[in-house]
Amino acid sequence: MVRNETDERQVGVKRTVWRSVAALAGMFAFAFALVPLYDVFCKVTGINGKVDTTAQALVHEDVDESRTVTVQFITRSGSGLPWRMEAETRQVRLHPGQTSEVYFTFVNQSDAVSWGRAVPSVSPSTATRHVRKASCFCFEEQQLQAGERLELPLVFQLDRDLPPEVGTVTLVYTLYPIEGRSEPLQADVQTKQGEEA
Amino acid sequence: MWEVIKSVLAAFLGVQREQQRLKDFEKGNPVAFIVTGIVLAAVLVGLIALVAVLAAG
Amino acid sequence: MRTLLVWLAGVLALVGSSQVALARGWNMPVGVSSLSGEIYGLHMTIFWICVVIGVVVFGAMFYSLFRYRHSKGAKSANFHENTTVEIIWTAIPLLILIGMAVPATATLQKIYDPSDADLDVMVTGQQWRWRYEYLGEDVSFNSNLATPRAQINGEEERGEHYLLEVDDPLVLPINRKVRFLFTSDDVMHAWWVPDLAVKQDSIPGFVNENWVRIEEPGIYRGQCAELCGVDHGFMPIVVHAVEEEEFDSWLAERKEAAAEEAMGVDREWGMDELMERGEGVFGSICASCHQAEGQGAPPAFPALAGNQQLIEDADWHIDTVLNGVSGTAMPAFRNTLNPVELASVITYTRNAWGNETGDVIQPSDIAEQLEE
Amino acid sequence: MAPKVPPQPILEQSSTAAEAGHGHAHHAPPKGILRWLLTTNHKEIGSLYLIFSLTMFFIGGIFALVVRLELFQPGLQFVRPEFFNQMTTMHGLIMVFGAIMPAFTGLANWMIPLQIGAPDMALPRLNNFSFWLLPVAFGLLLSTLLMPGGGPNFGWTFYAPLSTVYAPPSTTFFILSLHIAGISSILGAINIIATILNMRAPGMRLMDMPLFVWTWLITSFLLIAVMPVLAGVVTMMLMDINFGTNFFNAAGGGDPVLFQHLFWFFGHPEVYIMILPAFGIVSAIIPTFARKRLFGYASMVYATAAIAILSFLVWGHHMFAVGMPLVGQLFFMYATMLIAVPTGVKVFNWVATMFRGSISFEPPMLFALAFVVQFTIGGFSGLMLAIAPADFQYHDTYFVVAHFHYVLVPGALFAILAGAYYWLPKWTGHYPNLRLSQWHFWLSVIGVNLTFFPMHFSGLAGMPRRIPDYALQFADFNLASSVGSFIFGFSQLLFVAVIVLCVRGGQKAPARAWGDYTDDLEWSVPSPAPLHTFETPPTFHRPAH
Repeated sequence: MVRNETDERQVGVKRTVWRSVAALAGMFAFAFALVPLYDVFCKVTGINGKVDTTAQALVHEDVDESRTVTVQFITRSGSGLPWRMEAETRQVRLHPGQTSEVYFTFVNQSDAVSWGRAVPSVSPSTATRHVRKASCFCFEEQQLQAGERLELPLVFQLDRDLPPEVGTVTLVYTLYPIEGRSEPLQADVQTKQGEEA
Repeated sequence: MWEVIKSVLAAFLGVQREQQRLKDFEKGNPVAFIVTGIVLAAVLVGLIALVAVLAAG
Repeated sequence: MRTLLVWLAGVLALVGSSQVALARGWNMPVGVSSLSGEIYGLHMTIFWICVVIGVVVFGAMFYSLFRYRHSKGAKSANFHENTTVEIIWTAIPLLILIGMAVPATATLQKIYDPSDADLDVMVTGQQWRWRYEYLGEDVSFNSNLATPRAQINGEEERGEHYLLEVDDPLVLPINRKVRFLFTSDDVMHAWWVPDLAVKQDSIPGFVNENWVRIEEPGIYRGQCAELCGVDHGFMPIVVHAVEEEEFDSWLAERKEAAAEEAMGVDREWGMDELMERGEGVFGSICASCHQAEGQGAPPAFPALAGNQQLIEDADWHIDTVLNGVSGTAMPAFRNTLNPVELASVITYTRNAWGNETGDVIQPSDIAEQLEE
Repeated sequence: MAPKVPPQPILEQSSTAAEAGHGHAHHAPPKGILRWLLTTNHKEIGSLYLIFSLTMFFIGGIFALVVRLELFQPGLQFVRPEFFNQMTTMHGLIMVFGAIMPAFTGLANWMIPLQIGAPDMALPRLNNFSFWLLPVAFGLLLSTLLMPGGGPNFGWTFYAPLSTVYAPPSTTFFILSLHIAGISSILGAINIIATILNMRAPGMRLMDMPLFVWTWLITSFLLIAVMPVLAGVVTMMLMDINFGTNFFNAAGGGDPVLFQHLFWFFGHPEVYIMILPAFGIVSAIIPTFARKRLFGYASMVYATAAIAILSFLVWGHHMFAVGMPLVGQLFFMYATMLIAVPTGVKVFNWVATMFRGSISFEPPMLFALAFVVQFTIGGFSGLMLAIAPADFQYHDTYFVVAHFHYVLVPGALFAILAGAYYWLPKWTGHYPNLRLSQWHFWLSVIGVNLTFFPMHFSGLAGMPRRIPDYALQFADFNLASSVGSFIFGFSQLLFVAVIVLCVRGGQKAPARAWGDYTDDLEWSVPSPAPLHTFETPPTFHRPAH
């Protein structure tokens, strides 16, 4: 009787332990799964101005001429990249639904090739979801040869659902170096040139 | 089913008559209570989110 | 019995202290912005609700402790549940909470108002100072702690605004909506001025937004509110709120001064004037990490005095100051200091504390390199 | 807290303890240090946990006193800001992971088998292992203070990128020590769940268990759910620092705010991990000294479960200032406010238990009553902090410091002290010295309130937390806090004296040390509890209604 009970207990303990270990493994995996989930969540809600870094199709909808929105462009430099980055236009005024194209200049002021990435951010965060970028230098990493100067476009539109109280949208780009890619592989250089051609 | 939901809701509020609780624990299937609890918790989350979305306008 | 009296005294002290709490300096300031008064009101409403609940709950508790003492021969009753009572004390707090949530939601909606502002200011946190840029106005400056280290170390008497004073305060107009864009160059900071009821994190790589409409002119002080490293306690914020006309003329003056400074770039500068200017820039910008005598604080902050790489390689030195070093606390100063400041501080560090290179770096050379 | 267990198992007879014939089943335990190193006995491991946590409590306390010493008056007098930051960080880490959590685990080890009528924990060897991980973890953590660049200096919340790109070189060791401490907690939690679910005395159903067991069961589930998330976060940090990933680094396409979301997804349930077992202890003590059954046992269990579930939905209230969208802000505000309901139910139940009781004021009761009052004060400031627009003004100020210290010191810590006084007669067979206990209590209450109450004012008046020096208008508040902290800190030496005296002798306690008003099983074994109890499971008798 006593024997049986202890055996039963041992079986029960074993079962509980395995279930707990399974739950643990699941939660550990969940922590890592939260990283992409968070990105999706940000995309949907526009938390802290984190924006989509893939191209979106422009929508040809009627331009809403009843309102004009100011779009500001701000560029900032993170540390460790000898580049100058400037918006050719500091701000534009446009109607929701209208497509706009602005250019940004990048100059590598050092005598070595280097890689950089412009990290985009949008304010106010409620506007994030309503900025549609068809083409942006922020979608991919950029490479500049020593002394190279590059003009890159940003093609975007504001969708018509932009909340009516938003009158100004600020697009901020912060330039950061890409670590460990100061000496690019030859293949990379060729692909890049191929793309440009 | 309705009985189970009622019991779980009572548990959410933290009020339950002793007799009802004893009844639940004697004949109720624990899995049914746990599943109902999780579903109702999810409903609660949805409800708070809905109120938040409505309040944000 | 004595125990109970002390407890009662404690409760009375609590109620008493809540009265004291209404006095200025013990409580949240009412503030001077269009929303700060509302936030203060919300704070006081919840506070008094808590006080009332506290008096009722603690009252019932101390009454029971006093009335049903074992030492006075109390016999315990035998009840241990009552569904009606339990439903009531679940429902009442729920109603109170809903009552609190309604005004809180209304205030929050007002805070989240993205409508157009009259003035946009970009606020950048940097270890350990704030940088302000008036967007579209070509006016920008750094705002450093102005309290001398001697006061902090107790070698001098502390002034009235000890640790809450800066060299170049943020100047804002009253009665205009000012939009802030917050970001950071390195770690997270938080910009907080209690009187304006604005607290927002500044996050590297991202922008955050908030706004204020100040209703009374005056000087308002605040501090960084997010641990950001060694000198987190030493990066205050000072806001001068002035009348609209005064603000316009101040802004025009600053624009003119900036233009004048830009003119100075082209002329040839002498060693002495660069050294003098450089010492000032070093003191306010560099000394918090690299220390007053350039001795640094390794391993995080390398020494500059006697630094062989710095002495031997001027180009590397200039590149480091202009572009920073990624993955370290050394930021890029290309956009935050002007060519005169850059040239003078580089000249200074190449010639101070026994770094006798004799190099004179001209502002025009720096400007050329920046505009390449 | 260190009862000296008799070196040889003394098998005293009692109505429910082992039959004498079972004695030979145990090998004579090894002597000296090896005995403690290899012990698999839940009581001995419980004592080890409690001694360890008391040691950590004093180390973390010394760090806190360094902080308070520096803040005694404006200016930098005793330590430099870099060391100050290490002290605040280490104080937080040691108190949370080294003092409060192991203290509850120690009490669980000692009391859960006794309260459910089990002979030991379900996995005794694992139990030994999970304890000995702790000295390793905290030895490693403390050693970082001596490494070049110093120990962790980024606050116990270690927000990236201050804790990654800008961290001292010792951070890798900090991460390792958190991993080890985390594994220890997880193993402890598995053991507790396995014990509670499988080892109960015949006839004892879940809803018959004492509330301390219930709260620990729920706490263990929380631990299993969130400690892996903490492990995940610090692993990501480790990878960011050493392997070039960019989870939290904006420069590489990561997001520093993601760190905070992940951290607080762990961190908020962690707060409840540190308070739920306290609810259990207080729910055992108040009925005993009010000589009346606990009011609303079922609603206490449900409220605990409700708090645990809600704790997963409120992490965002730590981040109201990071710039969440309005909907997120509102969601977290509403969810946080809801927690006040089950928490309120608990407080009301305790008060209702006292109502029409027959109350006496022995030391455990004093600490439990102080817990109820002061925890509630912490709850009130928590409710204020939940209101997002007002939180913009409270966030990261001393108001927050006051709030969580009220919840954790006169809250969690007082409950641990209450539990220690309550069970000391069971552990040692002697009552704690009454006069010394009362001195300990009153000095603690005065010290704790003098320390933390003025922090409400300095925070509201505008003093940010984690600063080594402050503006002159905060000087009086800080002076009071510093004086209070020294009173509180030194009065804890009285507690050590009480324990030492209690282990060595004192008034003998009977099996039912606090009278017949509690049915919990631990009071059915003799005092001191013999090394082996309930080798034959007792039969559980449900109290008559």
